[in-house]
Amino acid sequence: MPQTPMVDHPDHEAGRSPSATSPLLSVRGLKTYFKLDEGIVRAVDGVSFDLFAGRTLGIVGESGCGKSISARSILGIVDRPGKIEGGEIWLQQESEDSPAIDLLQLPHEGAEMRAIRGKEIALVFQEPMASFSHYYTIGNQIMEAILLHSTASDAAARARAIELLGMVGVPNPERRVDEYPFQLSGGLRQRVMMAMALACDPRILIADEPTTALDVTTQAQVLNLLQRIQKERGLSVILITHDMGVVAEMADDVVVMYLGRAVEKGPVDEIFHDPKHPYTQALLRSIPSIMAKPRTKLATIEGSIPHPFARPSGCPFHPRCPDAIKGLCDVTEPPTHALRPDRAVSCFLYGDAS
Amino acid sequence: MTLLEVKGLKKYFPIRKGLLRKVVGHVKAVDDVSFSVKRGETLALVGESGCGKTTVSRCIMRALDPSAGEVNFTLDGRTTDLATLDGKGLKPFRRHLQMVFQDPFSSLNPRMMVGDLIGEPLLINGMSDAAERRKRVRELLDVVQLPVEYMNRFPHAFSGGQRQRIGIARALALNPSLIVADEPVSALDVSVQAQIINLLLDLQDQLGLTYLFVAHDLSVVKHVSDRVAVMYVGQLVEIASTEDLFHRPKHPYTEALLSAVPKPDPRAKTERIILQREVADAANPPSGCAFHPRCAHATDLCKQQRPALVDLGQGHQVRCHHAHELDLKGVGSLA
Amino acid sequence: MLAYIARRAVLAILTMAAISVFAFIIIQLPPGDFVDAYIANLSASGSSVSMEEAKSLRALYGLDQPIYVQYMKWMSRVLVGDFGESMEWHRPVAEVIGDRLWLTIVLSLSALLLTWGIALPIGIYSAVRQYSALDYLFTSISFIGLAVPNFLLALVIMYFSFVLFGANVGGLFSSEFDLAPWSVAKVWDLVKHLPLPAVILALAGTAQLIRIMRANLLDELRKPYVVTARAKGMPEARVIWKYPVRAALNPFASTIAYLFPYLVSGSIIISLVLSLPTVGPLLLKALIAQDMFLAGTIVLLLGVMTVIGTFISDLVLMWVDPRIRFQMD
Amino acid sequence: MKKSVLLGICASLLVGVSAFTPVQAQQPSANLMASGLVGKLEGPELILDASKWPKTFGEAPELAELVKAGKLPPVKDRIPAEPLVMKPLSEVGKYGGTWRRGFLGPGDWENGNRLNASDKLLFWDPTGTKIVPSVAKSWEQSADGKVIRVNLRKGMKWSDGAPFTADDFVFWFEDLYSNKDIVSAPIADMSPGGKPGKVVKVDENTVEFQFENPHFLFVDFLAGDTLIGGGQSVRQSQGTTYGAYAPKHYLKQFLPKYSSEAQVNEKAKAEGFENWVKMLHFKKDWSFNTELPTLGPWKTTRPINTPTWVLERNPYYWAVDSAGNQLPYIDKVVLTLAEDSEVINLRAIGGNYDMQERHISLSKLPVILENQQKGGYKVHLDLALHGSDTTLFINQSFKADPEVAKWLTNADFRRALSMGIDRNQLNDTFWLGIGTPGSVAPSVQMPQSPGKEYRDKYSTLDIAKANQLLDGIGLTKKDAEGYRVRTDNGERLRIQVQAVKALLPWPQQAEMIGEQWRKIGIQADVREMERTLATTRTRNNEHQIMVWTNGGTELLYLFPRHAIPVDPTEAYMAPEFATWYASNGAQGRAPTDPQMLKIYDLFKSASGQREAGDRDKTAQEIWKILVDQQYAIGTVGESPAQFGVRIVSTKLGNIPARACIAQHCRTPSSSHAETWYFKQ
Repeated sequence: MPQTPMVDHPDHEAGRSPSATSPLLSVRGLKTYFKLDEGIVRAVDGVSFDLFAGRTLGIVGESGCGKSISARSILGIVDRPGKIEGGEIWLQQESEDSPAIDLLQLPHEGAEMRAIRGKEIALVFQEPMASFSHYYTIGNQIMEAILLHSTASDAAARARAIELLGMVGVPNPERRVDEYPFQLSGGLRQRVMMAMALACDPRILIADEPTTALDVTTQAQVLNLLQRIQKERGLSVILITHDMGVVAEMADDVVVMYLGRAVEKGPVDEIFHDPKHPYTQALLRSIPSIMAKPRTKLATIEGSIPHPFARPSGCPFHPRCPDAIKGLCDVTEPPTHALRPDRAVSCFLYGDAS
Repeated sequence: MTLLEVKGLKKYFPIRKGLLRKVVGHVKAVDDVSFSVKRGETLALVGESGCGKTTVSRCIMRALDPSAGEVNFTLDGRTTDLATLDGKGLKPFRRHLQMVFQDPFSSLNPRMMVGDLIGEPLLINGMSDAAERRKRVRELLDVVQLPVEYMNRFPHAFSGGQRQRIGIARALALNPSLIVADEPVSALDVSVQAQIINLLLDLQDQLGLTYLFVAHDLSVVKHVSDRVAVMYVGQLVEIASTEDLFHRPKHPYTEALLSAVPKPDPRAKTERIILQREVADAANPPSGCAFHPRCAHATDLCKQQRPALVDLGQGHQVRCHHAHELDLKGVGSLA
Repeated sequence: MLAYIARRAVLAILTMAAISVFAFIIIQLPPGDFVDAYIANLSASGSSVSMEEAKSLRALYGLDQPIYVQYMKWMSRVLVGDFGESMEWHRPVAEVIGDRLWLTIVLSLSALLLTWGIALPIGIYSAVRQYSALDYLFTSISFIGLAVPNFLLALVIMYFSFVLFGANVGGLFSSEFDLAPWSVAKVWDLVKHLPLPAVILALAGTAQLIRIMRANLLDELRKPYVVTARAKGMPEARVIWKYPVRAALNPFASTIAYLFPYLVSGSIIISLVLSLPTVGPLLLKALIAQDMFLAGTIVLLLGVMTVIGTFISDLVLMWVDPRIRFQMD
Repeated sequence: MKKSVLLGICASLLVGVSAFTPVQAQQPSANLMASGLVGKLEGPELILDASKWPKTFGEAPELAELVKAGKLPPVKDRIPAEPLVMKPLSEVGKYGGTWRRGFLGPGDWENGNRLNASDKLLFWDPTGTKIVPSVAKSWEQSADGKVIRVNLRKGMKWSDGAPFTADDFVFWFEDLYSNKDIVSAPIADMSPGGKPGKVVKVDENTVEFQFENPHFLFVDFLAGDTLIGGGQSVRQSQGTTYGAYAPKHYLKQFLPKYSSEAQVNEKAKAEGFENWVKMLHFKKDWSFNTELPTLGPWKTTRPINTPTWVLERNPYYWAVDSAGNQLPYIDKVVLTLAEDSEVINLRAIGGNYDMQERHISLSKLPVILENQQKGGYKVHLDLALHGSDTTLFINQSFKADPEVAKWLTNADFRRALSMGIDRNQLNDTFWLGIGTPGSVAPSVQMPQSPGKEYRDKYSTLDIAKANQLLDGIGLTKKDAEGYRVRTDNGERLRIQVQAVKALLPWPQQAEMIGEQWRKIGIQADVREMERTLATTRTRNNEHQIMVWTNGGTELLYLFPRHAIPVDPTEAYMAPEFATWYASNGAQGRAPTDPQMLKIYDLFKSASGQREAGDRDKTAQEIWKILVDQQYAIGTVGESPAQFGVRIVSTKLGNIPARACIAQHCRTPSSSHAETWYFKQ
């Protein structure tokens, strides 16, 4: 099993005083490949990161970088023909004394894994419209998770569903519980989605582009809600987004991904104010800013994201990288270089190679 | 010099009910919208989904027939109300009004090569000489910074950014005066989005284009537009120069909108204004100011009386009873 | 909702009225009339009708009257539930069709149930286990099923059952029960004869249905709500059955409109080949013989069944799809 | 899917492609002729000498039981004092059994009618050449030909036991035939020279048909399948009211004359009929009304408009075998509905029928033969007596295209077309080599045959001669592809051939003929049509050439319509002339062609010729003109294509080796199915 060198042991001293010394969830060298007729797509190719209790880990990157697949890999719900080909996903047990378990060692469809899904780790993701079935009331779909993971009666589950809806700020939860998803606005749907994810009081919430389809004012509401709930329940959150603004506002730690690889990670402030990887630097420069002077041009990154089948050799970013070293970057994949225990970058410009 | 003037534009969609499908009401998708666009400038039309901004652009393009109002288009010194023209009367104006879509390829024939796609509007408008057409297509590809070899490729071979460039080339083929760009970069990745924004800015400088830029992303709008019009539930609530609107908003909705945009800087700890409740229903808008149920500053007056669009000077118009009294926060400037 | 149903009902009635006119016009369209067809039939089979006979036959059947008079006469009877008399069968049309109608329905229904019973599980399996060996097998079988016209299949099966077993496949009854009044033994005889035609009828539909179900389900399986359901920790089987299968079945509600006329007509070609006493061949013969009232009534019946089917399919859709239920008005 | 396509596939599937390829087809032809499939024309012999009649009578066991139970009079009281006595073909048979047969539904009523055709006054012997008594004991014709006396059998009874007498004839004539509500116009059969005849009762058992003009053909008419002579089963069913007698004791209750119009109409309403006329049409139809008294060997007990048409023995049937056993031997005939004739073929091959000749397709012969053993049947090929199964009727009254009309009415043009046909190729391909190539003239076995040379005249392949004729009439110019061109505009001369897929695959045959005509530079455009459309077109005089059979023409006077244009219902040779002839010149158009006029004259004169021999000579004259003029081009005939492939269960006895296949023989009735029996 390939090991990534980034953080060799989960116990470390964090920069921004993590609430716990050992990570709640530790992903190591995760590889998820899609074997298609056209070739193998290495959607996630050796990604490692840690999620600490009560904190928010932001995973950012453009389309096709593998951030969503990483999230699904954690839950073990990657669609065919995708398959986790390697890595470890260590989940700290509820009781501190019990050893952490490697989720990838559990049978995918086994009861243990299913008990973790929804109960321990919940998922909220984009397209709140499509993320619900139209054929069942939202109450039904929330209660389902409750009934699945507890011995609650139908009535109790329903009461819990109403309570959850109230908690996420859905007005008239007693009435709404019997409505269908299409009867709700986008913002409400995302709240309901949140209620559903929180139904079993999970420790970890994976929010996959939770606000992408929403308008800004609604996005603001939902992000606020997410922050509130996290605070109230001490949730750990993995926030997956392409929106650097959202990451800046929400995340404590950030992983930047590009074509299936984590190119840089570190505390949010450092990522934004001291980016190391040329991709992170360029990405930040190219973001249009509401604070910009009107009609100012943006810095750009040359070229476009390669097609997943035409993944460049060496460092996948090298064709677009202004600092690419000929004969090195286009040949060899750069190793992950740990600058500090909580700060790493995959680039030949740093570490031994430089 | 005004190129486009929209006056009192309305678009109502009937709501039918019952056995005989009687019209029992209207969705006022666009309700009395007026603005003008000067030649060579960019006016951004912003607002959240369902606010009517796309309906406005469709009415201008006459993909929809306005229920009322004028769409005055000035060409060679002569002003014509497009809203009154029929299909035949519109035809000479079509080439002067072009559209750039979110994804131009979803509406284009995947079996046509790029050269033919770009050349199609030329052919339709009478450029029958194939060699001449190819020459023009080359020029256009050059303008949008695409290699000329791409002419002989099929659309599916292109990335999102390249497709958008092809869409822009197609729109430019007939030297239009006005380009209505409907969310032209919202489907693109950040790194590519910047390229297209820059391209649009460059083209405007080079070709003297006029843009009506329909978008929801205020950051993008800040980069491209000269003036910004904000819509809420079918109405214009504020229109001003970009600088004024972003830094000195006069409408509480604009203020909320600006504050809600996440800033890509973990140190910029601005206070978000969280609007309560939902966007009003255009089929059943609230009395008075449509925004009042969500407005922190709303008074009884706001509930009863619909505010008019008033000019605060320098073309800064706002639809708020309390525009003069309120001290609203805009976004800070980058240092 | 009531207004919606009422509106649909009124539309349905108007459509039926229009169908009655069209049905009558359609059967009048071919050149000649019943007597012409009758004479042609006889002269080809070595008998003759003289001019005098032809003339009196026309008068007897009222074929010498203008079309609109014939239509009005027919409609005035149809409205009181009398569909006229079949010229060829010399029996009330209702009776002639009635004889065959329920057999047709029994046959079509068993074929349908068989189709669904075979196709849906296979379609679901194929979609869930896409690109598995069995999926490939089912896919190739269903492509063959789609490509081979089912009447040909019927012929081949008939031929082989004759060559191999000397069995005669046609018909729905053994000859000793053809004449017999209804009895348990006769029903049992029917039950014994039913499977083969039902299977043949079902096969082509099965192939198609497998493809549709597979495609529908594949679409649904990719939808985010499936991921949501999985993320809740539901067992895979329950995820599939509760969510995507439910959604993939939904489009079938709209096929009810097409099934209804099929239920009463059966498959004409298969029925001909297998000599099944269903309504389909009756229509064909009535059209060839230009047996006006019989053909008209069957065409009308098919039209009405389509209208009713559409109406019911709307109601079913309304029932199964909450979106439609809530967006009707 | 078009039905024809389906049938085509079905046929080729069953028969294998071999049946259609000439090379292999030739082989069976020789074998078949030698294999004894075509036998000798034979059948039961009528014993007319009363002294040889049996004195005691037997009856079916089931009837004997009824007699015992007192429900039926004894057999001697049921049989007339002067029965029809038949010596069965091989042996005296045994009673019992059900004859299984297939039919196609109520449109296929002739299927049953033909089993019951002995209810005609006179009939033909099994060879189809000699008139013999049937319902009538005997007949006499006056020297002037104006009176025909028919003697009935003393003590003969209807199927319900009521006496059958001269009153039933008068009733038919006065109350049915002469009633304008029922029969709108008098028929030619009863009106020689346009003057209506009448029916007169001489005594209980004697009837006279009296005419103002000589009507020497009337006896032939009574024996033929004509409106007057056809018999009750066929002529009083399906809405028509002909024949010569009707059961007065039963039918009078439905006529206004015997009560009142109001009363019968009320009765009609009560039974669900619109009016009394419609009720009567139903009540007198033996195939629908099981109560109707009839004279045939079997009577309907389950009507034709149900999935099984069932006929059961007539307990009062008036014929006995030479041992005195009342006929028929077979208890029951069950006709089972098949949705399609293909199914009938399949079932026959499967041995599901005891005797089936109707709807059996010649093209399936190889499969039929192959399965003889398995199906437990024997195959007989009965050759027809008419000249041409596939006949090209050339419309002599065509006028829509004057140029085409000019050629269609040119005798040399027609002769050339005829000589341009390779009949052997057609025979090998479509008749499996079993038919006989030739002209339209009937088989030389028939008394009206003009002789063998007229079977061949202008009717054998002679490309050189044909081209010579065409050149001779001025069709000398040809286009680039070698087709002759029109003389008016120089474009290719195109002759439309209209063909219907009915008795034989006529469209395919026409295509082959069209191919053959290439060699003589004639372009034929074959138009395959739906049957009704084709007949409508011919009635409107729109066709140029129509392909149809000339079946029925073996006795010209009885069924002339397929030989000469006299009946507008089927006048492919000249619709306008037929209308003219049938309306006595009131409508239509008179021919100017002297040969055609001569045919009409000859045809009309026959009725006035006393001697049958003279009438036959007249017919021969007509045939000679027809062959010489080639108004209709014959191809292949004297074949088993229609009703001639007979599949008979090996269990049946007294089966003739060959049966008469002809219109007047009412196939298979002249073979007297009532003498057939189940051996086990």
